[in-house]
Amino acid sequence: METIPIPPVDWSAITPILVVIGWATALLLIDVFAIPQDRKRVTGYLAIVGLIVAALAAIPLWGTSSVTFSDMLVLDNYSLTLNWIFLLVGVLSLAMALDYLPRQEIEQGEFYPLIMFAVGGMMLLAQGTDLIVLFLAVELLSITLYILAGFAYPRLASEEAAMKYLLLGAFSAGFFVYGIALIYGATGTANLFAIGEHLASPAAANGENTLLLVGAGMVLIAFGFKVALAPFHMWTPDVYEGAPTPVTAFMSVGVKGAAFAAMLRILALALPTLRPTWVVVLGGLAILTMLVGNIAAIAQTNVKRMLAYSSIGHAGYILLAIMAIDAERGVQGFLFYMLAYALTNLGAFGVVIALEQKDEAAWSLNDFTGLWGRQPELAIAMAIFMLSLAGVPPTAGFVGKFYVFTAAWESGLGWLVLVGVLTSAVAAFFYLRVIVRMFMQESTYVTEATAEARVVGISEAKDASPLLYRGLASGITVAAVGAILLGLIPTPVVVLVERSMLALAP
Amino acid sequence: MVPTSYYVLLSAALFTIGAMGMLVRRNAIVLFMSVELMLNAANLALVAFARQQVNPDGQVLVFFVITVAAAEVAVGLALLVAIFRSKRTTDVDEVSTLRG
Amino acid sequence: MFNFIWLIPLLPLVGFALNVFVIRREREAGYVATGAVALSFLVALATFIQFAFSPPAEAKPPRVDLVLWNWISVGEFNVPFGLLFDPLSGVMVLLVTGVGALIHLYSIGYMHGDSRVVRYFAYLNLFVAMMLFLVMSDNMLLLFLGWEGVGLCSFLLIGHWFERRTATSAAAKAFVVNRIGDAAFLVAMMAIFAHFGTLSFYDIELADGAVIEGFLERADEISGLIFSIPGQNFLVSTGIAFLLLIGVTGKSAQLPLFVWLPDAMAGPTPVSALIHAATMVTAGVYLMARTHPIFELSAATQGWVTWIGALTALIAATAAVAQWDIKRVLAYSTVSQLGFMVAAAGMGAYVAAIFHLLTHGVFKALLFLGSGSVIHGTHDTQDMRKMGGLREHMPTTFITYLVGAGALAGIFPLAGFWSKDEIIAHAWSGQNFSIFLLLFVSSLLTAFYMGRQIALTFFGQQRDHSYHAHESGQVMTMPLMILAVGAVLAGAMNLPMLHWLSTWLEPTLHEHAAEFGVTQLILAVVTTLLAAGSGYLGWRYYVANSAKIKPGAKDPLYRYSGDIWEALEEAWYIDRAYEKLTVVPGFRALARFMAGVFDPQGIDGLVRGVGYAFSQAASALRVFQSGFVRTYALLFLAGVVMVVGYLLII
Amino acid sequence: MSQLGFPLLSIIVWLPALGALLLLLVPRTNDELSRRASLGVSTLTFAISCALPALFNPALPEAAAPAMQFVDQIDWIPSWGISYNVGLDGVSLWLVLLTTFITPITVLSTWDSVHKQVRAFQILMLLLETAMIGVFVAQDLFLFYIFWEFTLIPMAFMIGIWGSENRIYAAVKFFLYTFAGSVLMLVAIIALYILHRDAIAATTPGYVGTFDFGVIAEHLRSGSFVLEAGLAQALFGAFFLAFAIKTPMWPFHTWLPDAHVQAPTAGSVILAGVLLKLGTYGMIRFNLTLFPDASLWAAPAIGILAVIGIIYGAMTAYAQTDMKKLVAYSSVSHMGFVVLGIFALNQIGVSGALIQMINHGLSTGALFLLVGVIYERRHTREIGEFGGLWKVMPIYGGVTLLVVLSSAGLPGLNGFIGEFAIMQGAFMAYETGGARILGWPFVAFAVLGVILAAVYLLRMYGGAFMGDVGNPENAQLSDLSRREIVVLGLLCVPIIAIGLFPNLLFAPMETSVADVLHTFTGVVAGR
Repeated sequence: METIPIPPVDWSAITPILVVIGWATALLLIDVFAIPQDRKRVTGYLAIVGLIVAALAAIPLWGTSSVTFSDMLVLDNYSLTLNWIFLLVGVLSLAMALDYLPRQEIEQGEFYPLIMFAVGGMMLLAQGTDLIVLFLAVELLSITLYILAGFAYPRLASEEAAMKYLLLGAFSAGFFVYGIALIYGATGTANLFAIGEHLASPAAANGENTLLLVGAGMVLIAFGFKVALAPFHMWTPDVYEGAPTPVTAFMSVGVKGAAFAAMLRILALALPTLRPTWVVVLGGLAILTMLVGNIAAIAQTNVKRMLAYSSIGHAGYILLAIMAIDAERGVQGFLFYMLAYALTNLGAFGVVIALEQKDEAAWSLNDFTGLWGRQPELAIAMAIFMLSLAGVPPTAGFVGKFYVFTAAWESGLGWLVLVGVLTSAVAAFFYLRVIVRMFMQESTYVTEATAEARVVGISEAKDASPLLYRGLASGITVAAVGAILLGLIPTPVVVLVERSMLALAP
Repeated sequence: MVPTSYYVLLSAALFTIGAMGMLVRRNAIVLFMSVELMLNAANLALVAFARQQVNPDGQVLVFFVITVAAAEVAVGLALLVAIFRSKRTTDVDEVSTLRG
Repeated sequence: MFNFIWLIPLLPLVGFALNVFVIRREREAGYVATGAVALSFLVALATFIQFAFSPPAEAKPPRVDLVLWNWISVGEFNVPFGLLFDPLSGVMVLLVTGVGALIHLYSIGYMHGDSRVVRYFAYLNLFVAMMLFLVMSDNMLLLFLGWEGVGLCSFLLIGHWFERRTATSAAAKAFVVNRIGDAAFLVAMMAIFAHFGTLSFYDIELADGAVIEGFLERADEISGLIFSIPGQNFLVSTGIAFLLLIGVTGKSAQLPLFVWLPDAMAGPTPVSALIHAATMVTAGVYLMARTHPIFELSAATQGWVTWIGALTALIAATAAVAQWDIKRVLAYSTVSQLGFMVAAAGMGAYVAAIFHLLTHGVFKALLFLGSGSVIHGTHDTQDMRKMGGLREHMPTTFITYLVGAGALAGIFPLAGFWSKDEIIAHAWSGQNFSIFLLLFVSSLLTAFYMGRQIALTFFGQQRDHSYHAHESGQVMTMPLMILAVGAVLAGAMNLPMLHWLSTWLEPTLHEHAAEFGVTQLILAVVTTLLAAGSGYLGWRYYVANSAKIKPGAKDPLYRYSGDIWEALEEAWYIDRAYEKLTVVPGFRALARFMAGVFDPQGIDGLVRGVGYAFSQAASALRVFQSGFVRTYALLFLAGVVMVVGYLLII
Repeated sequence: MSQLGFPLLSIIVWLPALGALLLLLVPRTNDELSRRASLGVSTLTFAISCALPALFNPALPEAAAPAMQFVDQIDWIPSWGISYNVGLDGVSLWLVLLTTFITPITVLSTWDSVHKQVRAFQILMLLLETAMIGVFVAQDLFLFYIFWEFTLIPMAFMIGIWGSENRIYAAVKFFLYTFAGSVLMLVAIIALYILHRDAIAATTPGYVGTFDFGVIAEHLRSGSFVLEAGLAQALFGAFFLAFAIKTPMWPFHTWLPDAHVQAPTAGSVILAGVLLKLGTYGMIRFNLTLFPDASLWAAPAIGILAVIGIIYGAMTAYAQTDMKKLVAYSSVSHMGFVVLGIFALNQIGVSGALIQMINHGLSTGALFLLVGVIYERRHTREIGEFGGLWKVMPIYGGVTLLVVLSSAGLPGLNGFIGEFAIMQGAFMAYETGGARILGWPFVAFAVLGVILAAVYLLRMYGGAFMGDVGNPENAQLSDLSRREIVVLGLLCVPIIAIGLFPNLLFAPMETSVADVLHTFTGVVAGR
């Protein structure tokens, strides 16, 4: 009898993904059937537990390396480190959402499993080595995020954000698929390893590669859209502003990280021989991104929106690391920066969440005025995040930038480094402005409110002192402490990322 | 015999039409259709290439794309309904409070 | 005694410290201050006597050099904090401490009842200490410390009554004008170090046996060296000497920097006597004498020195003629006499310069103290038009003043006669007739204005009766009398034929005593006769016109001279020229422009412009963020076109 | 560990930071306690740091590389060659002492000048002290940069929170200007690291590189690491820009008047007293040591900027009516002297610059304290508002006079020593061949600064302290309190002592300065 050989499948390689996805699926059902409407927090806790379990499950895999599912998935230290980062992002986002959703009265049990699905998609992006898998992972991530972005129904801004994200996301998906098609047409495969081999062969070196180039360009554009590279960034400010803040926080670091992770793998595995070509393209985009992100943020008075632009700027810096993959420190720099950026940015959004009241978007700079007087801990944490984002020592952000710039310089991207440092000097302005508001200005309306509160006999005015729930507080604390520690004692993480090598061959 | 390049050119044309649709139309439904057109253009190219390469990968991908497109539209329509409830419009230009 | 010369400057310094930190009562302050300086004088005298009778043999030229500690030593730059006692220093030290002690004593009476006497005496002590550093330094740098230190004390003492705006601005003016000279001095020092590798005057042996070479003995190493300012070459020695000269014009109130000295009369009169007549202002002359080997290398500078001195002598003398303020007459007279000394130094007659410095120190101190006594006795009247007939009320002051005036006018046999005559004789034998003429005329004018002053102050009738004139107390008249004796006898130290001073200074100044022949004798007789005549003329004219002089009136001579007289009153408008013309207003306007416009708008404008440009760019970027999906898609597509286009092109 | 067997230097660096942590235990509202605790910590730091000159060995044999003492080195990020590496030589010795000396004085002044959020202020002050000392002792470029940048944060907060009306503008400007200047230095550090690593790795495979600039300098001198001239000049420029802005040199000075005028007294004191020296210290430590050829190349141009700064600062100071602004601009002038001395590139010039840094710290710090004294009493700093203060407040007038004279460079006081040595150095800055580096024309212009210093300082002193007490509001002002006398008296002691015994300071720095100039000896005629 003729047998169809099933390609060898190494399930262990995707244990963490399996845990996350499986747990999420189960949790969806449990949430619907077992958890009462007023106790949806429990779902959240369970989701956090799931993510932690997945993180623990990944530990034994450290150091192993395997390529499985017909070379479509890979497990290497690189993807493991990324998985941990994504899981950390998921946990922190969930912790923040646990406070946010009930306060905004938009708590639905599905929220938590959806985040888990998104995390699953992110992890898959980190592990995929086939364009098909990457496409699926991107869509898994995106579609959940479309839903999450519009989760604050009936708040119209949220729906608008979701709609914009969806339309433009689908638009970019079109380019993604078309790019895959062209690559497939040129090489006959969508597998990254195979594409790399194809390009490395002497035939390809001499031949006409236009089809492949255009296809690769489109794929990169699609990822550029996800990570918000200018000029594909236009959705970012609107969506970040409209989406529920924990979702924004999650998107700003998770999606970016995952898409960059995949981009790096594509460049490293499939396109290393074309580096001279894509360095020009990506270099141009990087310069544009750093300029647009950091300059546009200057004009923002809405902190959430400012953070959106800032995340565009940071995409530019991360891109430097991605482009520096021929240097040893490129991958490391990317991983380190991602972790530093994730902690910092999540923390910053955490503070925004803490200030946000029901139906009251406390995103204006004015809402931060005099925060030090009202909530000193929150203000100090925010100051740490802002300084870290600006890249001022001794914070994680500084070491991250240092890492990335060193890597970029090593791989000969000196001019980009110059643009990088200069724009980060520009960026310092708007980060500093938040600090100025918090520490150096007395808030007028708060004093009025407090006075009023005193008259009425309320101990604390509502604006003056928003409640800090345990989840949010711990999330912010973890982020702040992490941002400082990573700046002062980066060594353990440096060692970790130094060992997070990419598997370059099946 | 029709050369593969014809299919690819056709798909490119379809893709461009879809992309242009994104630029000029405002009705959300039409926008969804434009996106669908782009995706299907890609599908066409994929199928054509698969045929040329004698390799099923492309065709497999097409199935995934179709599925994903369906899922996207499903979410999209749900969103549209939500928006329509409050704004009574499907014109995306009307939904542009977020800007600057 | 040689090992104790550090006591000489230290004693006044201790007096200063005591007055600043410990003493709070007026009486103690005066005694402590006077005692400190008197003690210092005694130590100096003892040292001087020992030096005279058993000079240290080993050193050539004979000197005592005491290195107190290693002051600055950086790389090859080595300057000790060292004191020097040699013939030149010796006479200067005696003058400073001797006259200084008398003036301190006088001040006890003069400043009685002032609200800040303690501070006054502290400054006076500090001044003496600084002056002693100046004349006792064994190197340029320490000399400069004294040089600036006396400038500071001058500032403090001129501004002693700082409640008066005139005093404050006079003090600041004195300091700043001096600073200009000092800056040149600084550069000169640097040049000296750069070319000689040392700032010490003579070789100094340090405790560890190392020797710091002096530059004076090997000054001719730089002869012939040139430096160039684009288009012109100069001798290095000319450069250094010229810079030193600028320093001298500042400190010794010569053209063009003399303007501060008349204003400095805003300070208490004893201060004028000590600082602005007897000691500080003569520092420039001392400096030139000390560094004469440098000056001698540069004939050009010597010429400048002579001319500056002679012109200053004349201009100041003419100005002195037209003053009403009793102290201003003396101030201009001081400037004029300093001109004599400087001119002498320019002609190479260093002994004559120092001789005149010493005698002038005595009799001008006497005159100032006398005028102080007058001011004191007339209850702070300074305008001579309000005086008159004071000889009856203040006989001691009158007599001593007369002696001083005679000495200044150069009447035989008073001190001024000998010293001034020596300078004029030098000018005569120097074959430079114009210089001789300038100095000669100045000397006649000197006699004239002193005659005028005596007439206005002491003769005729008292013209203003708002005060009751009285003689000053003993503590004030005593110094007057001592100084008067000095003014009579001081000329003896360098009598023609004997040449004690010349001989004494010969090792330091390398100058042999001048011949004294028939020509000189005739010149001396002619000079003193003409001076006496001129003085008599001045006295006679103003006594005769005494009735016409009233407070606020014009001078009787005004009728004949008109505008010129006004020019004389204003010292030929030189001071006003600084105020009104280019330098000062231009500087102010430029500074205002820089601080008010250029800095905030220009430089900082650029800085803020960068920020502005970024915020404009940010606003521009907002336009693209229209909120419409199709705009976003369009930009997206534009990006695609660019990327794909690039990929297609390559 | 250092030659002592225990980490003396590290203790001095981190003690204030530890104190800042301890201050968190003090109740937020207990102002008195937090002031005292802060004073205690900073005084203790000063006391310990006094051991440094005592144990310092001034005559270490001239080695190929800068010979550091009290070195503490621990691996930090080994795979990068980054280590926590602190050490001290004659160049940094007195600057560290200046820092530890000025800080307690500043803390002492907060009793009079800081009235809100006292605890936070003290915490920032102590953190700032750690950062400043860190800059002076860091031997690792990475560590140096961290300390360097960190100084910005506490200072910006001090200006922004405790400053006067326009404080936010000033704080932001201060932060952004200096931050923007520093980022290029970061690039230069990275570039230097990679260039050096690649050069050494060519002969030693597997070399991870190092951020220890002592090692880099050593390799540069031994020739195993050669920088191409154009590259060296670019790197030199990147470092120099950062330092020039910090110093601040003309025309990068405009943040300074704003920062000073707005900052609280204590902030101004620490800013003028220590923070400005970071820039000039960096020039000596990095520009001269690492890029000798480029230094030689750039010296005349920098000399011109310095001289412009001297005159410009002085003239602008002259036209100010606000005393604090006047003093701020005088800093521009004085720091111009320091830079001039550094780029004389000879022993006397650089030593003079170093001592002038100390002098400026003491004198200008004292001047700001003095202005603060009167500001606390009258809440104005306009010269025109005052007059006759010397009569009303004799002690205050006397102390001010002393400090003013020190700032004006009166011989016998500290300011003169530095200015003279600097100008003497500039005068003699010639190459052996006779080619001029700076020379007398620079001195001819710089000396105008000496004249102008007297002009503008006396204008201030004459205007505010002399004259009659016209304004009745001034008639009843109380003279210095006992605490103020202590604060100012402490500053006056070194002002006089350095003027008379500058060799106490010169002697320990001799070998180290010679070492910095190691490459120039032979190039530059010392005569």
